[in-house]
Amino acid sequence: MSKSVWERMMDVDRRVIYLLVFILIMWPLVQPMGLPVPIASITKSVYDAVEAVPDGGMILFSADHGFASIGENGPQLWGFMQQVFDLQARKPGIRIIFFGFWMEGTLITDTYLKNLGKGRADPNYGKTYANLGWIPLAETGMAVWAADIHRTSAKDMYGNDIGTLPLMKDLKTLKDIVDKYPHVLFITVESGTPGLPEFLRQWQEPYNIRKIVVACTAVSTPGMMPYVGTGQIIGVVDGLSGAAQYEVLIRKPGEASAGTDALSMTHFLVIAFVVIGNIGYFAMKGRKVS
Amino acid sequence: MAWYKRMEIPIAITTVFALYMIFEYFFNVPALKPVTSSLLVFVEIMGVFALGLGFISILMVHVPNIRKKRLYWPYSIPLLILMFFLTIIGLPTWAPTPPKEYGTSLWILGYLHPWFQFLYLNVIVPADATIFSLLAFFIASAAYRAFRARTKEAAALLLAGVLMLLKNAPLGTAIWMGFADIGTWLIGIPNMACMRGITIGIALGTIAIGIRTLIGRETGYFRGGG
Amino acid sequence: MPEIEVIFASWVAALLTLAVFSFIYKENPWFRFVEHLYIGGTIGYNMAFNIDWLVKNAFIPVFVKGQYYEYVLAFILGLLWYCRFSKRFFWLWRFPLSIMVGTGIGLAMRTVVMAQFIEQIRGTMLPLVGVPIWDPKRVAGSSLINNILIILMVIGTVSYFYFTVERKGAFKIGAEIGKWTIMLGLGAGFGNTVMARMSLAISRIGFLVKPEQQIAFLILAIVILGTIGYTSWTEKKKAA
Amino acid sequence: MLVSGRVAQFVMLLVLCAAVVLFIERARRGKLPWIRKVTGLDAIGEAVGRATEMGRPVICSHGIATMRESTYGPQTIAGMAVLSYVARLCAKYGTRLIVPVRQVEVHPIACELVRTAYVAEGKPELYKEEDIRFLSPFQFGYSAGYIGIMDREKVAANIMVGAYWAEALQLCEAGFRVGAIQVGGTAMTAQLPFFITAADYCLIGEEIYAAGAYLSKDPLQLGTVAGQDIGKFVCTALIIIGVIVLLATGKNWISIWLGL
Repeated sequence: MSKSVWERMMDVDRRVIYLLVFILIMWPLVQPMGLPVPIASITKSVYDAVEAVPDGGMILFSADHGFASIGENGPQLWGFMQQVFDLQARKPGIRIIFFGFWMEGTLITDTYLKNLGKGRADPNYGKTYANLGWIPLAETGMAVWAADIHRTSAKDMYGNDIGTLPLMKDLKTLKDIVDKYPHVLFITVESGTPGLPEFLRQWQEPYNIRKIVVACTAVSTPGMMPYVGTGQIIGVVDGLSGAAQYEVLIRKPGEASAGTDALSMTHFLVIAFVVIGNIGYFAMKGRKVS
Repeated sequence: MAWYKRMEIPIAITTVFALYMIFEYFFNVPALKPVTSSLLVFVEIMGVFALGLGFISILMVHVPNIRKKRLYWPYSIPLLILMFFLTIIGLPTWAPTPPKEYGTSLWILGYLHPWFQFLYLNVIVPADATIFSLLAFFIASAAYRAFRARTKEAAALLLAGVLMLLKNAPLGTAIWMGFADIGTWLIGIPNMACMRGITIGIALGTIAIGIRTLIGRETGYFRGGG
Repeated sequence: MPEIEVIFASWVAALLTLAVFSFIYKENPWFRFVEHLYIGGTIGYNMAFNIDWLVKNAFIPVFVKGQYYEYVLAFILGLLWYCRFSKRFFWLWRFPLSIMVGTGIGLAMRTVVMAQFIEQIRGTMLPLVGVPIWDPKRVAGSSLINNILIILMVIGTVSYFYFTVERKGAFKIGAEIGKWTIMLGLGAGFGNTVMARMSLAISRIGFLVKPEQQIAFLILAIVILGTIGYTSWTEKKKAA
Repeated sequence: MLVSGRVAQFVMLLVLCAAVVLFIERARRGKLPWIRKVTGLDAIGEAVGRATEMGRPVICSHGIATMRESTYGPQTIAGMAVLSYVARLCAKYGTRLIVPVRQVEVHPIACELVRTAYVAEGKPELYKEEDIRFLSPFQFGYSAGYIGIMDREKVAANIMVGAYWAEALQLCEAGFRVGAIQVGGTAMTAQLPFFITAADYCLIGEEIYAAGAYLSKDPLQLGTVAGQDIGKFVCTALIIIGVIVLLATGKNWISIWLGL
């Protein structure tokens, strides 16, 4: 006996679903469709906060994520990095310090610096920006680093003595940074622990760093919302869709923008299958009763 | 059985160390601070020593596999080869003149060996990321299968799930901005409250299981089957 | 012309990616191969990394620099694990384990009360006056409706799990609220995770369809699909 | 002396421990509490029974955490308690049991528990150490190995209790594919949505901690479960009093005291 349409709707072979997911991800990546990307206010406030850094301000840039979440965190990091260097080109007094409390995150930062033509070989390295690399020991590391930068990050990412970098020479503690630069913005791109709660405990309260923006994976966003509510952080770039919005804001469409089409398509595919399954289910139920 | 082989001794050790950790946290005894940090490194070192157990266990499964030509035995070969290869070239070795990019440390780290790096970046990382990404397919089929309004409760689950999908898809919020608000509310209120309620229960469960372990009655620890 | 090494690397990575993806069709020799290769690789990787950690953080301080002599005790205790394989000294392996579990249980019991109990309770004692009845600008922010809902939902979820109290009267109402909260909350949690998981696949498939990768992708996809098709065909024939 | 900021925690810990100990004492004197049915735990026996009928193996895992991590370690212990029960059932029925392991230091204890169970059922010859498989220290190496085993061995029951991260859904879907009855339980709140939707039976949060007591029927262990309920009373009462005090005085005194 062959199956009725309703039964088929209720019992779609999972391979069909898998194949459609694969196609709907691949197709927009090859042939972008340019579906609309509405900007959430929470993303816009992050963008505005970065743009608002004045000439002579300081940006602390922490990459706290691993390779596993690079699909989401990678475009976020890339967006921020393009923006801060653009900003520095417009306002030459801005100084940037890169570091990270996850080892893999700092490797990714380094790759992106290279892609931007920055990093070790750049003559400006050490003068207008520095890359301190990985700081171990998670939350303890945050506390120790803030109290004594030159001991915890004795060498930068490239093995230079941190004291030889003109930018870092006089910045011995986080307090020095806060005292020397009136406007300190802290950017963290993160996917877990250690992450924002640790920064709030170790840095925000003791050193009074008020301007914090966060980019995180969609799974961690709900955990960030309370801090936005209390004003402890300015805003959140939420997962891949947040990264895509950010690319629209900085007018540099990239990986995330290409990915959003795929994101929209697959989400609607899942919804479509849920609807199909339920139609089939209710039709069958109606039949059984009659 | 000799007295020193009795199960009570390890259990007593467990209890002593657990009580020490609790005491050290709540009572301000400065002399204990270095002891505790040493103890934590101790535990870390002992954990690392256990690694060889895994290695041996793998050998115990896969060497007989190959020798007795069990089903799927050929697959044990690449496993063993890569395992030995990475372990051996990854061992720290002494380099009199370390390459500059490895920093100035005299110990050139085995895992910075170019072959090791090559295998890590081109075998382990892509395989890891791709196995992780299988979840994209699985989550779609799981949603199709599970989001079905069989009961009122299942309908609530379905509704919340679909509304979240509409919030997260850029196209969803492009259709109606309200989806963003609904999604934010669902995550901010019911999801948070549910997680909080469950977390409170988990705290109580942890204490109960802790006490059972301390008095040596926990089935999951040493007392198995008994 | 890129270096031969780069091309080789990208083919290897593409092969592994496709072989893993082939699992979604069915379990097959390609997946089995990658699974085993990967497991071997991760164990080797882990061994190398941890031995390095041990050398740098324990052996060098003790044997080269002459600090922290107490770690020698940890080395001895660590070696006791291997008594597991001896008939005579079998019982000794329980000592390192009992120290480890003891510290772990202690750590759990001392932190769980604040983080998972008191903080959660404090977060639920929400104000019912001095907040707007409903804040349309911040739908999940503090408002009278939300606060009442949170208080009820948290208490409800907690009471859903009572083990020794029968669900009657107030407990029944509580458990009922709890049930609906759990359903809404977990449904939302499920839906919210879809984006993260899709992003993973987007990044992997994005890797495959990069212009320089497309040839490898097409050729390897044909090879893998071909072999899977062939093996399932022969299996079917055998079965028939 | 007591560290400031930890006084209230300490008092609370003592109160909660006292509640548990009180009920252990009551149980020792023979006053057993009534305990509601936990469907997920009752389903384990059914799942093993079905596997026996079909002549296919059972796979039982205890999560991917070690036993020494503060929040996850206890979940592993809870998973071990379930493993011990499953091992006894499997020994009794002569069903093959496969245990995938991620953490090396947990591997020996898993072996020990399963062996003890087989000995206790009088069938030590059925115990095979190569079925307690250490897979990989990597999360997804473990997961790949696990789903591979399930597919190749055609397991009929998949019992997962412990701390799981992202692999939770992979295991559930792969298990569904081979038609296994699945019981999933975890206290990782982020993974609960997947266990509750994709597994046949789900143990939510604290239910896994009660598993050892529930399955062993040991009165002393059951007493601790009753103690947990006292904690829930305390929590509910504190929330209600806190809200009322806040409403009456405009200041959250209870919260301030709890932070002492």
